[in-house]
Amino acid sequence: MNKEYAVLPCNGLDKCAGCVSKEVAVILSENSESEIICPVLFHTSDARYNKIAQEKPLLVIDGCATRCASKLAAEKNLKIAEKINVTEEAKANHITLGKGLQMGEEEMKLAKIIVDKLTQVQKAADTEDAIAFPASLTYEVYKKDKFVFRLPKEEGFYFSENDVWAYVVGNKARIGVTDFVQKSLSDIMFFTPPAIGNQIEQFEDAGNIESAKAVFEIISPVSGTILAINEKLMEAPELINQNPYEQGWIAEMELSDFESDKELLLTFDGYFEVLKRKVDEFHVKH
Amino acid sequence: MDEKQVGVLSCSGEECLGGTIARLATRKVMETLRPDNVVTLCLPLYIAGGDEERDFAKEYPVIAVDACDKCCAKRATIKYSGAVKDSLVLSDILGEDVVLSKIVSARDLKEEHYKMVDKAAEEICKKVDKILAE
Amino acid sequence: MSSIKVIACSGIGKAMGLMAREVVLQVTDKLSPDTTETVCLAHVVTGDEEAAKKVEGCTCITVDGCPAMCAAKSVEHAGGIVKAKYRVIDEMRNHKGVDAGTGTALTEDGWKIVDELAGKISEKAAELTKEGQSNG
Amino acid sequence: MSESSFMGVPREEIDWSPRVDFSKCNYCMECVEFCPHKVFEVHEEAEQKFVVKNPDNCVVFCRACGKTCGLDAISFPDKSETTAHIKAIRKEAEANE
Repeated sequence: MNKEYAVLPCNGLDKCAGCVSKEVAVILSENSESEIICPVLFHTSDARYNKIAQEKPLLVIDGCATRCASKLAAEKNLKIAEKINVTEEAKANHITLGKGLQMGEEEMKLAKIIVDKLTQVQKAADTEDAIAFPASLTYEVYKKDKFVFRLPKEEGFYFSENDVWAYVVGNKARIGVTDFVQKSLSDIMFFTPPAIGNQIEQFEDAGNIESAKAVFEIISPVSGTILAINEKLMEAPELINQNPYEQGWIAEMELSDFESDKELLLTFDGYFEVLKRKVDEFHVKH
Repeated sequence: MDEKQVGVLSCSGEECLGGTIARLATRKVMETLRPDNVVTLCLPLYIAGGDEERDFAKEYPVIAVDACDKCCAKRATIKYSGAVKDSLVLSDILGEDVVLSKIVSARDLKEEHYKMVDKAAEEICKKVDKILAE
Repeated sequence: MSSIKVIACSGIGKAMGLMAREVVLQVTDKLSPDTTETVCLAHVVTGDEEAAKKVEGCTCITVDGCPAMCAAKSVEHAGGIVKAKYRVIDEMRNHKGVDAGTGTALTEDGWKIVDELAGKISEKAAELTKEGQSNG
Repeated sequence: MSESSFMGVPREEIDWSPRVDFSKCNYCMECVEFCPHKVFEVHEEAEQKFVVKNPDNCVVFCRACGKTCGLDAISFPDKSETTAHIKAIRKEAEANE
């Protein structure tokens, strides 16, 4: 059974990516019980679509980084269940979008890939807990005033200087941010997950998190395919503040070249020094 | 070497003006008057079980700032971390009638109230400096 | 029926603590002064038996700034019947990118969010008052 | 901050910072407002209203400011090349020890 959505595409008319967003919306509405919300009409009269938006999970399709559809949803106080960005998908699937505005072969191919991915999201998400993660962790702490920064000492943890950890078991890994990130951001309010099934290289981004202070791009410490994301963060991103190593993890991945990735990663001893230096510097500045 | 740290725990009471003044004075000390030496502790977090606040109060000297003679901040500190280094009760310096006034919202504060904040902040600073000089 | 207790965390470290405080003051002083009142959270928790009686067995609404939920936890611990829990951070999520101010002073946008949440809580208080009357 | 380094390599030896194509830029300033690391500097009066002032403040591998740009005027160096470059410098330093 296909998933049903209330689909809000950006429908950008002057960019190819915007036209793809429309195509995806149309295919979804034809192949499933999904219903389209027209962004233009929605903008001027929301009463017409409020019912659809409440009954079905909202899927937002943005064409480019301006993210007009996401912004419109936020403006109208709608809860976004699923989000997709056509330009990012094109990049991830190595498809170059045309300069023209008509749907060509490549554009249709991309639209189909996105539709397939959206209808399969549910299945992939069920493979949560793909790796055996320790039931409890032991921490070393570094204190600064009243603030306590933790770092897990368990073997298998690797850290990048971008303050992201990976816990590696065999050819799989779980990734997340360190205490330095969650403490410097303060209360995290939004989590934009990486797309399941995406292949990412080492140091490519794997989603982002946002507080009232700043947006933090999660730079993946390892290369591989996203197997699962921590669904709980969609509703409760504060879990990252509570413990970014345990219930606040970000995603799980199948590794593609960890032997090579490892060269640019630190183990506990190396990163603990980095953490201390960053905390001291941050403290001086704030 | 780190600067010496002093914790300030303010009452923030919701029923009277004193709570608002205690809170604003404490923030003024932390933000502008003694930013390098003062850490504010969050009383609600402290009483609801916040480990960071409680552990800090055990390791560092704490000044309790209360609006009225109920002394909630002081009593909480003694209960959960053992002792207070010093304490200040605003009714002693501003007068009972003043602190028990029903003007509480920051929306309703007038210049006279901000003068009281300045005075309270000065008193807190005196206590901070005394501890730092030890 | 006695009035509903609306209780804020008043956390001092963040804008959201100040917002929670101002939300409660707006509800109890301006929007619903006849059906609601506030009490000092710290006094209820650290005070003597008499202080605890202010909330024990009473209908309460808590307003917290952040997910630590200090007011809700403490009021429940003190025996208050918490009928509704609000978090300022949830309102902030509906206003992405807005700068609400600091724990010292709020911005105009911060005050707008305060008024919005205060409106919601005032409605909730009216609802709870009605329930209380029809039940008892 | 001359002493700053990334993965043991002096920061100034790593060429990583945003490249702005000002022919596409409409000076919406979203990237400037977004970056908390003071990479950009505003020149209110000038024709080109901002510059990449502190390229070495840029967090290596962070491309977040580029995502705020609806006109795709911001690009970054090739990530794999940067990674290879860092690895090469580290190898060289090891060999010299």
